[in-house]
Order: sequence, then structure tokens, then C-alpha cells
Amino acid sequence: MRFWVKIKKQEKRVDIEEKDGIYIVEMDGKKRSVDCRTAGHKDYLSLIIDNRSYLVESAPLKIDEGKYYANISGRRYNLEVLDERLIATRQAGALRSDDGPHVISSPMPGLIVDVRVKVGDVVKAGSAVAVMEAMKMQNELVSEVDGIVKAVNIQPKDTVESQVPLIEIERHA
Amino acid sequence: MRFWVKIKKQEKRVDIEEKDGIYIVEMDGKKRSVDCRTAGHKDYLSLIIDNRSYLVESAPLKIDEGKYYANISGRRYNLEVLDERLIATRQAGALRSDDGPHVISSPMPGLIVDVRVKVGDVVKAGSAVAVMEAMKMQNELVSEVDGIVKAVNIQPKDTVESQVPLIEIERHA
Amino acid sequence: MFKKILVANRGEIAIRVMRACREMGITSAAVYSDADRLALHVTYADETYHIGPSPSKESYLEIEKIIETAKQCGAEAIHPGYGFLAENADFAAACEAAGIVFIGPRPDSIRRMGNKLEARDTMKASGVPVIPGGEDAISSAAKAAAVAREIGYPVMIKAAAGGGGKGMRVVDDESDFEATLQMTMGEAESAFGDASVYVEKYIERPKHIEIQILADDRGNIVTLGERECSMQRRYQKVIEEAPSPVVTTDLRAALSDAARKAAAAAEYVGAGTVEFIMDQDRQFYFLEMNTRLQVEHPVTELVYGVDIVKEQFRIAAGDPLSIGQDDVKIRGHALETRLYAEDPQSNFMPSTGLIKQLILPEGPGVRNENGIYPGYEIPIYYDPLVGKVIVWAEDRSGAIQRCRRALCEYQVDGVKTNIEFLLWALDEQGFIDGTYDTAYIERRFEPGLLHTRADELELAAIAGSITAYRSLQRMNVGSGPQIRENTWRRVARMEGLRKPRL
Amino acid sequence: MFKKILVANRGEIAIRVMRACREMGITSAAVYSDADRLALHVTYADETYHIGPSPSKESYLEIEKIIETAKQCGAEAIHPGYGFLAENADFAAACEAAGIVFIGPRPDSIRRMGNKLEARDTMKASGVPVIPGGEDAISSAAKAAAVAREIGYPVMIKAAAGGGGKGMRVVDDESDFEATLQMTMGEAESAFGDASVYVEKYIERPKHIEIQILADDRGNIVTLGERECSMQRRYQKVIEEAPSPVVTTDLRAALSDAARKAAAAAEYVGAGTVEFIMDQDRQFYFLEMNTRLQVEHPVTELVYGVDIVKEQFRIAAGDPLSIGQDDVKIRGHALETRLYAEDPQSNFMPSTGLIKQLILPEGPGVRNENGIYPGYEIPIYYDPLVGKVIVWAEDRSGAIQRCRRALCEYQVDGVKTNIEFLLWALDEQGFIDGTYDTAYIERRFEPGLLHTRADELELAAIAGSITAYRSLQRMNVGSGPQIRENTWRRVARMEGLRKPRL
Repeated sequence: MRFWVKIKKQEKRVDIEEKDGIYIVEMDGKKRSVDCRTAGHKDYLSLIIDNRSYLVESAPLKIDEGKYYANISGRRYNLEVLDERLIATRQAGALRSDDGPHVISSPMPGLIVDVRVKVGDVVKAGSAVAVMEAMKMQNELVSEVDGIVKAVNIQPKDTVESQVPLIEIERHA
Repeated sequence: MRFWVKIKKQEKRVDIEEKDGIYIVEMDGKKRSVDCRTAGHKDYLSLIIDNRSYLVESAPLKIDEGKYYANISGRRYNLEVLDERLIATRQAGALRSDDGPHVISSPMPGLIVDVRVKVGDVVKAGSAVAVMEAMKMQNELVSEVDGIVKAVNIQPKDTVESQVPLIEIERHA
Repeated sequence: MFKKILVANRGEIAIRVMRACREMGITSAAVYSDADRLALHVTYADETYHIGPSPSKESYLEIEKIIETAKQCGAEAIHPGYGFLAENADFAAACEAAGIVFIGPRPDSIRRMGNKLEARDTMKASGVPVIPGGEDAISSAAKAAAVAREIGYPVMIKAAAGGGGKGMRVVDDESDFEATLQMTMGEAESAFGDASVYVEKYIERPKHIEIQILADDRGNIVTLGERECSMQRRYQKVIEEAPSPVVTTDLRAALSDAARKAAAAAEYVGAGTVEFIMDQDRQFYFLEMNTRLQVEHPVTELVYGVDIVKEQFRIAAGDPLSIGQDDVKIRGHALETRLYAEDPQSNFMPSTGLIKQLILPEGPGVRNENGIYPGYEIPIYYDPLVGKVIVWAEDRSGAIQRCRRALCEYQVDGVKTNIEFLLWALDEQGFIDGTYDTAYIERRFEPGLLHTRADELELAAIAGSITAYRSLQRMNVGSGPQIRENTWRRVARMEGLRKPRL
Repeated sequence: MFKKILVANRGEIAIRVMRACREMGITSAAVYSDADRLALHVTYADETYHIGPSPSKESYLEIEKIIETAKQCGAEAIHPGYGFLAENADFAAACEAAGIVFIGPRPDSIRRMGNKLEARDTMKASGVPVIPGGEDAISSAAKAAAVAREIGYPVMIKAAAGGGGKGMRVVDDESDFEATLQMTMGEAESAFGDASVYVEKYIERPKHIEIQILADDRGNIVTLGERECSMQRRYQKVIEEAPSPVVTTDLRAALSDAARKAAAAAEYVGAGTVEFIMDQDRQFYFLEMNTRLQVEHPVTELVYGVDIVKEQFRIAAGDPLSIGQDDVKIRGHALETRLYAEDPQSNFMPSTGLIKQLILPEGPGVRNENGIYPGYEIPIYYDPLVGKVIVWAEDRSGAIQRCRRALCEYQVDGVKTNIEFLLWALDEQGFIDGTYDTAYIERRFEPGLLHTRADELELAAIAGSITAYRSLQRMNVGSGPQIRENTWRRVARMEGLRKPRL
């Protein structure tokens, strides 16, 4: 089975074949035998590759969109794993990912203590747009993209719940 | 709600009422307020009774027969918890528990090294009826009831799998 | 000894104290807020009492409610842990008034050490070295500027009521002095309700060295050597160790002597810590005295073989210390790392949520102090400290290796943690050679240093692809191979996994 | 030092050795059988190699396969752990022949100590006290009876090749002598392929005391005091401690001196243990020498602050010991309890199955050595040891209290364990006062002593009834209150829970 895998902006072609419970995985021109077993909980995989043993938590997020994740020692990677059928569907729908504005939401309930941007401001990825206080700490909220501030839904001294959209940023083309 | 509870050969009448998330439990003439919450996994209960906190694993085995269990620090108790409806059903069916022969099964795969009874022997509860070797140890298999040996399905040097019925004992009336 | 102790705290320190109770046959009573109904300390305690809503102001800081609970349940003593009411002189006084033993120093000692300026004066009078600076709270800006000039720039302006890194500002030269002074006084007023500030010499690249003391009510004072806590981020300790890599036997004796004087000056009874600032020439100055159990007390316990909490119980019960100064012998080296639920990649943003899985490091020389369990939800109301990993080994380099090994075994899923950050810190040259100072992390750390490596991406791609393969196969064939789903399974984190090397 | 070590073992001891590897920067290689594909040691190791089917005869005892694997992966040394090939002289010789370092004594030392009669002769010749008895294997029954008469009844007939409590029988008077002799020889022949037996004085109510030694290849021998292991059931150690409650400083010196002579006589290089039998008058006699790491080595590590496995590495690499006899200083007291998956209520029947939940004891002075994890299925092929709980405290009574506290915190669901049995043993007067001997448990224990109490039944009845109430409510209303089912949650076991006191 052939997949096109997207991870951290890298794209890889991956071919997988199953043989007597062992997966033959070809990726980046390298063929590997992977002994992969479910380790107790269905989302945990024990992999032995070249006599090295790894434990990875991995599961589908949305199978019909080819979204998966893999968690290695607490570091989570989001993956897009597309087979031919999915690529065909995608081309038909002309879907494009990373569309729409970047929304900065409150990561937890807290108090807004500072708002550092206003609508129309140009921001760089990594720059702080607001400061909120939660769990007795002041925390900077940071834009992950370059762009222009499109909406600011908060002002200092606002109390916000978790996952509330605070600031929207229109991505630079 | 009124229950008749059977545990370790004791019978208790238990009345339960729920009030603002607290259970009022009356048992053995004693009324107690029980703050009982699910603690993460559905079968785990955190109970606070008279300012003491307990953690108990408890779940139904067969709701329609009123079979439940409660596990306290690794010690498992089997309970029969009957409400009026179940008692009626039971009386109608004239069910009796503890019927049928006592079957001694292999607790794990192993090798039978000794068989100490033959059909027709009288055995006491607690007496060893066979010896099996497993995990490098010799282990005695013990009858839990007084009775007469009805069937012996093994002989020395037999290799047996787990949960195979080895010896049946007809209970004394 | 007491028959019942109420622990007026939560989390790992409450459990630490309760474990000591259990080992001494003392009944422990927990208190809890709404948010903590399912917290570990509530289940761990022998008895447990609800004291109010989730915000600590309405529960863990409610002096009257706590004392009333202690009376109601028949506790003879209250252990305050650290934080919350641990250094609250009014609470200690209220305990006394209610006939309950406060496991800590007398209210008067807490009060005297709580005001930095008063503490400074007491120390100076007793011959404990203090940082050169003004004797009094600042009365006029001009006078203060004169003091600053006399000491020599850079100087530090400090709030008398401050602490934990708050209410202090450095002034590099005279032109900035007055503006900074006004700002600091304004802040002190709004933060502590007390505008008093004073001026001190600013020590560059200082080390934070502290001496643990135990003092009973018969006048016995025992010092248990030093801890170094200079690995700090935003004035929060990150790694603590005992002994300090730079403290010699002579220096330890001098520090201990100063700490003993400080304790005597404060007429101190209980366990306490005298904190010193040490400059690059190993001159040390009194910083402050913490009149309570410290978060980092375990490193001292491991190298001296003394149980500080049990000694606190003995002192509070009016018994003599179980050890004399001659019994105090150091062995090996200990390190403590503090694990927080926070994201070092995003400016250390606290991370709350459900702990899906938790596997702690074990084996030789590893001690865990934890307040969480698998299935526990970290609430938003309190400190995001997950727990502490403390290691002991024959020597410092062995302890560093062991600490690294232990952190690599640590598994916590469901919230982000600072484990990678701690591993970074352990690998830093300045930490390894012991030259680090309190600003070391600030100078050196950036999130990019934690970034993951190419071979980990490969492993993630392989695992993700196999998951996709298996998911699609299962969909296609209806029911694929039987997968056991009924239980959790997770194995210890390993170096090989952390550093894939595919 | 080695760059890569293959660990020819499984379970907790394999992980113990691998942890030492990781702390010393040595790559660890695991081997595993079919049944152990998902075992913890396989995931923990840096590298991992399959060596055969599940029965140990076809995998962990397969000398050639293991040596071939070590060669193939480039391991310079093999650590055998305990059990399996640890005391197999042929294996040690095969390693030598293959140019791989065997981390243990020379084949010749293993061989010499493996035959009890030869070991006894060697010790006697070196001035180590041995149990009074015949000098040689028995050649004629009449001659043996004469020896028995000379020693005085009761006597013990022992298989020369025996060990671990197998192949020994007590004879109370002369009339039973010949029949018992024939039986023991027959058994020895069938069990060990060697009918040689000998006669010894039978020691009544003996204590099992052993001395840990370390010997490098430069002639340095260091003794690390004694362990007492007299809490036994069917010759299996249940609780071990260091120091022994009955060994005085003088006695320790005498025991250590004898052990040193024993090691010198065997020209011993490596870590080893000299076991002694001690009678009620504190006379001690050489029992046997174990030429490997012992299960109970951690108690010695805790009181002496020495890492025995790391010393084994140093010795095997040809380095000198990191310590001399003068550095050996005892501090405090340590206890080890062995947790088995077995049912003390049913004659200690082994209990295999899936570990549903596992929460280990933590906090001050607790060390866990484990080979299992939540979700792991204990296989039927190997020893049912789940793990070890080792505690350290300032003194013996503190260690007993701490051990009790730790065992009460231990949570393992899915298999039965002997935790209640261990708690019973810790509470026994004969253990607490230190007078226990190797037959103590046999004399005192019966399963009825573990029976639970009325208030625990009440708690079970309340919990079960509420479960029934909730289940029926849910059925009646369709979908009842939302219950979070997505994760596991379990909190530490507590005394209050273990002893309900409703």
C-alpha cells in the first residue's frame, strides 16, 4: 500500500507491505522490517526496528481526511497520511489546508492582563499578542503565523473561559 | 430503593436514597451519608463516609441476576444485590444458587504430578485432590466443599491447559 | 507524640507529611476544596474534611475554617506544608489561641523574618553578613540616592514586604535611580499593601545557597549543611542539589555558623532555612529566612539520612531532636528536579487537564514525591507542580547521570510537562561544571534548543503510516485482527525511545 | 569500561542491570523469548534480540544462541543476572572461549563452589567454620551411620549437588537413618544426576546470615557486612534485611573475616555472597557461596551507599574497586520484601494474568525494583516474582514502619499477590523482636490469619449496593448521569482503605 505522508512540513512517500505479521516499510529510499504490535491499549504500539525497541502512541484523528497522530515520549506529531483514494477525493474537492484566519484562543480559564495588538496591526510569527494570568502565572499568548490582526475580542481585565477565540489573524499570502 | 444483599454468607437489608448527589444508605440499623463519585474509570468509586475516604472498584457482573462485585485493595467480594423485582422473578423461577457439582479446574496451564482421589472418595473442604506443576512450583489443588468425588478427568503426567475441569465433586446435602 | 495531625495543604507536600504520619502511627486528617474532591491527598489521608470552594482564598487560606475543622476532628496539631498559610504569622497565632499546636516556628519568629528589612537588621546585629546597603526603609529619594552612591552601582531596590523575586529592581546608574525608585514603591504598594523599599548592593551572577536548620525548644540547634538552588527560571527554583558543587568544608562551616547565629537571633524553634546570596568570590550574605519546610528538603534528607518532617513533629511535640550535631554526616550527592505541567515550547504556559497515563521512574537512588495519579485532572486553581524527582548517588556526576536516567523513564501523558527542559538543564556545561548562577538559565535557554531531531520524525512517520495501514485494513475487511483494548499498557520511557537513532 | 553489555536475563533484574548501564553510558542489549516480546526489559533496553521460544530451556538457557547474539551485536560483556545461567560454569567458560567477558567469577570458581562437598572441603581447609559432619561423600551406609552417631542426632543428609532447599532430609534418630539415606540418594540421582550425599549436624532454629563481598582482579577484597534472610517459606526468602538484628559489631567482624577467607580460598573475583547458618548460640557455619548477584543485593546497597552492579562492571572490565574497606560505613537499616503473583489463601498458588493496574509505593526511603507494567501479562513460563519493595530508614523500627506503609500503598490489580502475607510477616512478634529463624513462617503462618474483617464486608456491601442502585437507575432512565469512562483512575492504596474501620 502506498501513502503520501506529511509531517512537520516534510513530505514522504511510504510503501507498506505486511508479511507474517511484520511490516516492510519503504521510506526515503530505505526499506525496513518493522515488528509492530499493539501493546495493551489499542493506541499503543511497540515497534522493533533494526533491533531497537520503541513505544509510540498512535491513532487516527479523522480517517476520511487522512489525519493521524503519533506521540513519542510526550511529544505529539500530527500527520497527514494519504492513500490514492484520498488523494483523488482531495483533488476532486480542491481542498486546501491551512486556509482561513489564524485564531488565538485562551488555553485555559484566566484573566486578560494585557492586549498588545489592535485590528490592522502587522504581526510576526512568534510575537506576543496578549498576556493572560492563569494558575498564578502571567502567560504570553503568541501568534503562530505572520499576518494582519483581523479581530480583537478582548480587553484588559476580561475574565475568559477556556478555548474562547481571543484574536484572529489574517495570514499573509 | 430497597435491596437484599448477600455477601460472604451474610444477608443484609439495604435502603438507598439519593439526595443532592449524596447517597443515604441504611444498613444493619445504621444510617450513613455516602459521598460517592466515579473516580476516573467508571468502575472505580471514591467514597467518603463519616469523613473517611475509600477507593473501591465495583461493577455489575450480571444485572438481571443481581450479581455484582466490589474489590477493596485487591480483595474481591462477590455480592448478590436483589431488589423487589428480582426477588419476585427468582421466586417464580424457584432458582437456587450453589446447586450442581463443585468443579475443580486447572488455574493455569501445567503438568499434573499427582492425583490424590478416585471416584467415590469422600473429601472434606480444604483437602488436596491433586497436585500440578506450573511456573516451576508444585501446587496443590483443593476442594472447596465437602462431598463425594464424582469424576476424575486426569491422571499423573497429563499436561493441561488453563480452566480445564479436572475433578468434579458432588456436594453433601 | 501527637495522635492526630491535620495537614492544611494539598498536593505532593500534603502526602509527604501524611506519609510521615502513617510511619509514626499518627492519624492524618486532610482538608479539601471543591476542586480537590478527587485529589490524591484526600484519598491518602485517614480522615478528610471539606473546607470550601475551589479558590484557595475561600478554602486553603481560610484560617478560621481550618482551625474549626481541626478542633472538630480532634487534631492536636496542624502541619501547614509550604505555601498557603505556612508563613502566615496570624495563622500560627490563631492556632495557639485555639490550643492547637502549629507545626512551625512561633508567630513572632515568622513575623520578624517576614519583613525583609527587620530580618536584615536582626541578622546584622547578630554578626551575620548582610548585603551592603541602606539600614532603613527609604524616607527620601535624595537620601536613598546618596546611599546608592555610597554602595556603588549597580544597586538593587527591594520591597521590604517582597519575596520570591517580586518587588525588586536593578538600577545600573544614577540617572535611572529616581524613576526606578518611584516605580518599585508603586508596585510594592499595590502588590503588598506596603510601599517600604530599601537599597542594596546588586550582586552579579550570584549563587543561591541555603542552610537547613533544625532547632528544638530546649535550645538545641542542628545545621544540616547547604543546598544550592541557583538553577532558577524567573526566580523559581528548577534544580536543587546537596551539597553545593562549590562549597568547601570550610565554607560550609562558615555558612552553618552564620545560619546558627541567624536562628539564635530569631529565637527560632522548628525546621527552617537560612538563604544566602554568594558572589563570584564566595562571599556570602544573608538573603532571607524561610520559616517553614522547603520544597527542596528531600535533597538534604538523602545526603544526611535525616527525616526533616519527623523532626518537625518531634520539635512541635516538645520532644528533643533525635540527632545532635555530631551525628550529622554527609554521604554522597542528591539532586531534585521539579516537574511542572507547563509547556517550555510556549513560554512555559501552564498546562491543565487529565493525566491519561503516569509511570514514574524507579530503581536505585530514585525518590518520587507526587500528588497526582493516572486519571487525575490537574485543576486550574493551584500551582502546576506535578511532582518532584529526587535522586541520590555516591557522587555528583553519578547523581547527574541518574537524574537524567530517571527523567527519561518518566511518563506523563495528557498534559505537557517541562521534562525536556529539565533534561536540557542537566546537560548544560555550566550546570555540569557547577559554575552556574541564578541568571544562568535566563542567559542560556531558548525553546529552539529543545527541538526534536530528524530520526524522531522518521519514527513518527513510520508509526503513523502503520496506524493508517491498519486502520484502512480494518475498515476494508470489516473486523480485522483482534486487538486487546480492555486495558492500558505503557512501558517505561527509555533513552532509546527519547533519542530514536533509527 | 565496556561500550555494550548484553543482559542474559529478563524481569526486574534485567532492568536493574540496564539502569546501571544507562547511568554509565553503556549500551544495553536485551534478549527475549517469544513470550517476552512485550516484556518491560525488551522496551527498556537500547537494543533487543529475539533468542527463541518461550520455555527457558529453549531461550534464556540456550548458551550458544546467547553467545552468538552477543558476538553478532558487538557486546563486549554479558551480565547473567541471577538464576538462568548465572551460576553455570560452562556458560562462563563458553563466554571466555568466545572472547566475551562474563560479568561474574571465573568458571573454575563457579565450579568449585557449585559442588557443596568440594566447597565445604575448601572452606574447612581455609579455616572457615563448617557444620560438623562427614568429610566425604558417603561410600557405605554403615560408615555414614557411624559418622551420624559421632556427630549426634538430629543429623541432616544432603545431596552434594543440591541447593535451594532441595535434596536435604533431617533424621531424628538412628532407626530412620538407612531408609532416609536411600531415599535422599535416589532423589539426588534423579534431580541432579549425581547420587553423592553427605551427613551433617542438623542445626535447630537456624538463622540465615550472609556476607556480601566484592573482589577485584588485583587482590582487593571488600566485605559489605551482612544480610539476614531467615524469613523464608519453603526455603524461599520472603523478607531480607541489613544489618541483621542479632549481629553485633564483633560478630560482623568475625563473619566478614570468614567470608574474606572463603573468597580468598576460592580465588574469587567478582561480587559474591558467602552464606552462613547461625545457631541459637550465635555460632556460625559456612553454608554455601553464591557466585553471582543476589536478589536481595539492594538492602546492602542502601545501608552502605555502594552500587554493587556498577562495581561488578568495574571488576569485569579489569578496573579496581571504587572503594576500599575503610570507605565501607554502615548507615541506617534496610528491608526488602519480595512480591509474588501468588495466592496466599490458596497455598501460594501462582497467579498469572493481565496486570490491569499498577501503582507503586513512593516517597521517602522507598525503592522499587520491578519488571512489570500496567497492561503486562505475566507469562506462565517464568518465576512469578512481580517485583521488590526495598525501604531504608534511620533505624530498624523506622524501616519496618516504612515497609508497612509502602506495602499498603502498593496497588496491583488483575493478579493475586502475597502483599497481605508480607504485611502479616512484618507484624509478627518474632520478626519485630528479631528472634525469627528459617522455620519461623512454617511454624506460625496459616491462611486464616489473613482473613478480612467485618467492616470491610460492610464497605463492600455499601459499594455494591450503590453500584446496583446506579446501574438500575441508568437502565430505567435510559441514559443516566454522564460518566467519564475514557481513562483509568486509581489512587494510592491507603491504610484507611486497607483497614476500613467504618
